Amino acid sequence: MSADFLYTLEVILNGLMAGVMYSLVALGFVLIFKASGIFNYAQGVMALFAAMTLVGLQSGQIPFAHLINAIFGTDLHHFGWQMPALLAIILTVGVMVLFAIIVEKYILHHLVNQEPIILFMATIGLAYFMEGFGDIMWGSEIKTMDVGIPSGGSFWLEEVTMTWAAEGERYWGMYIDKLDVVATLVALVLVISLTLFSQYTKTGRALRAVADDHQAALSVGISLRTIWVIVWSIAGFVALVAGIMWGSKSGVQFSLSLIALKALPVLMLGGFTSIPGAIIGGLIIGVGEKLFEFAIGSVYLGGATENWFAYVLALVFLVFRPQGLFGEKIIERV
Amino acid sequence: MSTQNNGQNDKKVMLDLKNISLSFGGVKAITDISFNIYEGEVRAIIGPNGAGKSSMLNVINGFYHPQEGEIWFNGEQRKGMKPYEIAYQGIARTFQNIALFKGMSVLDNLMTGRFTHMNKNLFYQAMWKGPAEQEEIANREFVEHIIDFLEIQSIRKTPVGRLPYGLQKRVELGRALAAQPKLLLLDEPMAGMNVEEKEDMCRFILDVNDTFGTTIALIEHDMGVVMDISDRVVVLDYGRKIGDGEPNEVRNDQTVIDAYLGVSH
Amino acid sequence: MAANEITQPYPGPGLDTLPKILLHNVRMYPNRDAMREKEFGIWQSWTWTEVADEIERFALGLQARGLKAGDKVLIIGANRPRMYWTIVAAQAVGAIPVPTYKDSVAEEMQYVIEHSEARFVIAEDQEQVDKVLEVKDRCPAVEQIIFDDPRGMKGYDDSFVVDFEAVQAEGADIRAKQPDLFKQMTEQSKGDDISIILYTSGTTGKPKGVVLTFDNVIITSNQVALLDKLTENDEILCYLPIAWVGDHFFVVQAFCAGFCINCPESEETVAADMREIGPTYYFAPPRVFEGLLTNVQIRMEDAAPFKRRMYAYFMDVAKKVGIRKLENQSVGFMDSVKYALGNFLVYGPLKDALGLGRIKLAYTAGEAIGGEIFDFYRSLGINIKQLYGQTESSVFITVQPDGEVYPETVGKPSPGVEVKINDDGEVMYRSPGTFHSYYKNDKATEETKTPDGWVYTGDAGFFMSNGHLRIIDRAKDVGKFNFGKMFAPKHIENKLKFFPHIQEAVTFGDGRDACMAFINIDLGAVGNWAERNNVAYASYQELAAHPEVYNMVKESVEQVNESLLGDELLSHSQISRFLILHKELDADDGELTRTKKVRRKIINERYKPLIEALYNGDDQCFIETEVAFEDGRVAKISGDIKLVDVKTFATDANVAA
Amino acid sequence: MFYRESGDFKKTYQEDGQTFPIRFDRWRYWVILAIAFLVFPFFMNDYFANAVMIPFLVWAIAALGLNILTGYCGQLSLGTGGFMAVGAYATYKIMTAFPGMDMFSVIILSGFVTAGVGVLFGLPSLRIKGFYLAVATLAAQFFLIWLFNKVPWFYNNSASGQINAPERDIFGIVITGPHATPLATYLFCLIVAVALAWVARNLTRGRLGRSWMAIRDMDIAAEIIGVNPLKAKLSAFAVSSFFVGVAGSLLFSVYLGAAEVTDTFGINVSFMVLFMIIIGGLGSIFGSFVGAAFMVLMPVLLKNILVGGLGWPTDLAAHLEYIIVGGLIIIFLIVEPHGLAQMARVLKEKLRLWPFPH
Repeated sequence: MSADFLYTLEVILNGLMAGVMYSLVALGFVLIFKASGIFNYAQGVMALFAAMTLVGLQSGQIPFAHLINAIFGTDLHHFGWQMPALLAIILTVGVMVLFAIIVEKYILHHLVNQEPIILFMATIGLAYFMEGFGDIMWGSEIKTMDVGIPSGGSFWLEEVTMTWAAEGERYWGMYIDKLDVVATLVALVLVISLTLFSQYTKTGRALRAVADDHQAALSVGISLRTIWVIVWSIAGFVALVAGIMWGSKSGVQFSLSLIALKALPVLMLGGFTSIPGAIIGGLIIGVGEKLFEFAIGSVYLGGATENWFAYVLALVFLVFRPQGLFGEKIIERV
Repeated sequence: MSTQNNGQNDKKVMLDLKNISLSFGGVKAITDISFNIYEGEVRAIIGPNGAGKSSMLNVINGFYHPQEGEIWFNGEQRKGMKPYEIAYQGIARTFQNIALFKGMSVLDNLMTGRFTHMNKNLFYQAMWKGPAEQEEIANREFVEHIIDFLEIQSIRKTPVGRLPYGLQKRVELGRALAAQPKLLLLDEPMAGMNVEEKEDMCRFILDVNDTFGTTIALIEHDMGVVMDISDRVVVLDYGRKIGDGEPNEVRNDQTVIDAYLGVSH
Repeated sequence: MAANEITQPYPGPGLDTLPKILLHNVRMYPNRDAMREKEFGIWQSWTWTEVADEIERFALGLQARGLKAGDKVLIIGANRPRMYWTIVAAQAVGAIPVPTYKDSVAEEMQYVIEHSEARFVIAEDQEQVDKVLEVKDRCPAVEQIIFDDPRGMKGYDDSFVVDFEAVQAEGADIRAKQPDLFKQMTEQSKGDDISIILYTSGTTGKPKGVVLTFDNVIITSNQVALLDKLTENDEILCYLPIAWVGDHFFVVQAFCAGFCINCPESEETVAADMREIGPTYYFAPPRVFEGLLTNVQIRMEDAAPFKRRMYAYFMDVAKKVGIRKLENQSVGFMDSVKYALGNFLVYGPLKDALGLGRIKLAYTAGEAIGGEIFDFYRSLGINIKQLYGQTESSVFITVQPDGEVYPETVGKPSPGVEVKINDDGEVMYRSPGTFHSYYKNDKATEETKTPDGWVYTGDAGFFMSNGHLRIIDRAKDVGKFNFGKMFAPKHIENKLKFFPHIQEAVTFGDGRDACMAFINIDLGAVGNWAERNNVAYASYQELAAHPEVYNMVKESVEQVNESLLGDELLSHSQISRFLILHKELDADDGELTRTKKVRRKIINERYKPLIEALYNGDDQCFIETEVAFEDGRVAKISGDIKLVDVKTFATDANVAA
Repeated sequence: MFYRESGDFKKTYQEDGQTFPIRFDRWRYWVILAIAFLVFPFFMNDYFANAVMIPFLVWAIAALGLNILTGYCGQLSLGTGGFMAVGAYATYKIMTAFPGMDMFSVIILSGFVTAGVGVLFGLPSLRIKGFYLAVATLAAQFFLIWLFNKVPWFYNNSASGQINAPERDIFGIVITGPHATPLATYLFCLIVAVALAWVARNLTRGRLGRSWMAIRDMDIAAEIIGVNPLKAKLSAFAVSSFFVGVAGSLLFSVYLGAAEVTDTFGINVSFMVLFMIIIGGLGSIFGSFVGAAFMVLMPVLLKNILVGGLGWPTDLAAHLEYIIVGGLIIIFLIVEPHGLAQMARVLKEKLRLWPFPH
């Protein structure tokens, strides 16, 4: 095997891993969009907030310490305990459920029957709010996340692959982050369990009913409000998972919320309403942007093309297929 | 009721549909239908639900492009035109489910109906004073006559979203009329109206036909109304034509009676 | 009473007919607006020059089509410029215009057409043309119908039914050949020629055609215009039927003073149009002012508590000082400040919203107006005055001079008018406006007008010590209780009608031992009340029978009784029992006249069982009546009606019922 | 309460169709203009101009532009920042390439350049609708920012990657560069803003504006009436981008004097302008100004209170600002989805009806 081929393979593999991460965020979008028709721009910030909460709980940070100090002139920062990762995760899930309830009660409930664009903008407002709120609650400094997921390159893989290269070529082995592998596995588990959940549980079927027809769902006797809380809770959970993965990889900081922006082209590609679409779209984008950067971007365009490639790819794709990969065909009724 | 009754042979064919077939992904909506519309007449298209009436209107105004058949309008065969190009040819319509511009006032809705009659370019419009304003005023005058005609003076500046259903229907008719169409397509103009509103609407339709000489093709469910106001009726069933003629002929046609009139509604 | 001097009978020397005044105005105010009509969304305007041009072409066209001096021209339509032009155009030819009520049904119209022997009919639109065509066979004199609005008129017989504009076009052709013809035509008539015939609706019998000369209307109008200092800068809104003398009087005044006549877009838009125009001079019968006030009260009841309190506070201020301010009497400094504040916060916006923001002068007449209503408007700073008049007098008999405005009187004789009370207590007058005759009805003319020119008004009244005339009631309505005291029904009814929830009232007492009343509730006001109090109702009948509504009305009746106590002439007329009718009294059912006056005779006949039940002391009574719908269908309404006793207040003279 | 409308009747369609048909509104409009042109100049100082008035005017122009596209034509765009960058970089290139050109020409040319770019990115709007389009406009945002970052030609190969506005004037009055006076820059921005608002009003009241609104409200019906959807949408993109480009041009040349593309024209700018029109009111010219005023003044006010008044650290105040902005957006959408302009309309109707409630 030539080294170029191996490099390409490595890029593709890395792209797939990155794509899984995108899919993870996109999944949150799709869940909410399917059930409530809301395009939840705050999904990224939810991931950030979940990650911050997790880190904060784990390290025993005092919430709002900064604000309290500013007002009362005190000097608080930590409770002084360390919480086990699992407990912190469970507590964070609780926080995300609480968050879902609050969102439903104070925002969505008042915006029933509004146009989708209004709801979308409300989620942008929510994103801003959460961003400021998270920073005030937990502080805006960069935090490191450690919940025990292995990270760093796999030496084993590097050594194995080094031998694949053809004679005489310099090849140092394939670099694949262990974290990415874990993330891929987690994402797979998440997708499978979500699919099972929506296929085989009553609540799951209710969710699908809502997605198809709000009226019909109501007539079956399902409270729309409950469903929204559930959906937002699940989205919150997905956000937490994404937050853990991204946070472990590159630290918990503001830029984490920008993964939402990465997930958008994934959605365009995969369609707003399709779970498989979100996953496949994520993989396509992940691989596509890595390959493009590897083969063209860094060579001819001065690099950093990942910033926009996904969008342009999605845009070009959409012009030919406006409903996305798996989206339902839009039939114009007259 | 148009009283003039010169022999049918003298009448000029305005719209001629020849062997139209339309299908959606293999499902046939219209099968081999031919009929024509004379200039100046009121032509009704009737038939049970799902007979392909609305599809027929959508073919006429260019929303659907039939896979087979020819459409001739004013002596010219139509080829692959977009709906907005057809609007420029002089065909206007209303919709079964009101399709007004909800964010605009009645006046603005009607003014939008004048779109094809206005042409001042972007620069003039940006300047407003001068040609653009003059054009606006000339068209406003026209629209005001429609408003007067439809007796909707008191709601002129009301946003259409706030109007009751019957009035919205009237405004939609007004918007179509504002385009000064040669051919006016009405998709169930009286659906959901009470007796009084229906009477009003009938009067307006006949007055339009009478005063402006507009040719009208309409879909309507109320058989009494159809028989009263139309000059000729075409009957569709399951996407096929099963009857065509003056109301009396159609009323007494056994096929039609079996397919449609016999069915209680 | 001695007649005040007539200083200037005509607006200018020799201007003794409307066509002459028209041409005069063209010289005086060529580019001022003479008429406006809201049509096609804006106020279409005609200057005096343009109006004269329109009238000239139409007059010449009419003449060309065979209209001759002395012919009658029937005019039927709403307040539209062309209807008014027709009046003057016909007069220019020497013909006599006969305006009629546009909402009259075909049979009513047939009578007028037949009686007036009109050769030409000018109709507003298809609806009116159809009505005329319906009765055409019975009116052989009619030769042509000219229509204003061409809509739907395509299929009609062109030789008989003609477009207004077509006639004008013919007139234009003639003018091209004979440019001075119109002017010459206008020279033909003089002040004592007949100018117009106005059919009075009449509370009884067939309508009578009141023949008025140019002098009648012009001298009267001009006197009042001078008295009220009307100028070419004034604005009026003509929304009352053109067949009514008041409206015609307006038109003549507009000609005399040169001001602008504004016509509303349609009946539904009168209020909005009024707000836009903001007339400076306004005339409305009391029911219009009443309706406005009721509307104000209903709308204020829906306001937030803060606004309601503010409104109440400033209305109190207005009550205290408003009228004094209007009459230029001295007011305390603090009161002045409060009034100014109130003017900014309440009166100004209120007047503006009602379209009364620019009013210099408003008149009301036709019926007595409730003192409270009257004071309400005056306290807001609107100079509303009462006048007393009738068609036969070309409107003005008495008028309230500035500074001497009392709600209960109708003022002093207007310039040139002599007024006296005859031995039966009936008001009589003699004036330049005294009508020429009743058309083709010499008997009635003789009965009404004495050889020396005095006219019986048919109203009972007396002069008060300050020289003001006070009208009590229609002379024939004024009756006597069995115990010999006077019974003046309308006076009591007006008091009742002041309450916003009472739309109409009919009282009985003539030849009886006590006063009883029928009440019609105001569906708007009571409906609003019901909505706010969660009272469900499906119909007028159901709402009218609601016990709470009865209580509300009962309170009002008791208040009226209390107020009657203070008036020695009427203190014994207190209402002892009443009922609320199950249907609204309606002109279509013949219970009211077209001008909404009560037809007592018909009501007496139709509701006899109810009246008897009132006097028998029954608690309940069954009644069935017919109602006619607009489209001519007839239905029956029936139901049990509850009869209620009311507290009366004892006086020395009062006989306990 | 303040309205006296009796006698304010219209005899021509010109009068009836004027922007402020009510006398009191007309009067108020002229008073505001008079204050802006005749009174404010006397109080103009560096702080008032640079912290308040100039940013307000510049952002108002941007909001006007986005409002034309989103509010009037219904096409949601998240690429405003990118288009502003186009305006800014076009201005920079024009200023440096043609040093003799006056500032009016420069900003108008920049506007046209942006309009061209806007049309290009608007092309997909014919096929893509709603959220898909919104996301598609993000492509413009990211691509353009990347472009201006990576291609040195755009910043004339300057070492820092920044662009700096050289000194330029109009009729001899210095508008850009360090020697421009607050008064001159203020008046310049004011004139541009007023002129553009006037143009926006003209475009939205007539045939073109109605075709935009028709597309927004019911695109199928619009097409039936003769509106070519592509033309309507692209014209909206063009006009909108022109406005946004001019705003970017002013922001860079007159207000900031220097710019670095990722900081100045990032995605946050797109959102901020979007917020302006939501808070101000979609489909309202007045709303664009109010929304801009709100978004410009609120941080100034917050900063004055929290940092200046209470002595809090600036980063805390910044976070609080996020919370408040986000919260307000949500509150606005719940209470009045049509923004401050609608509130003003309701208030006006109430005042017109005063003292009646309806």
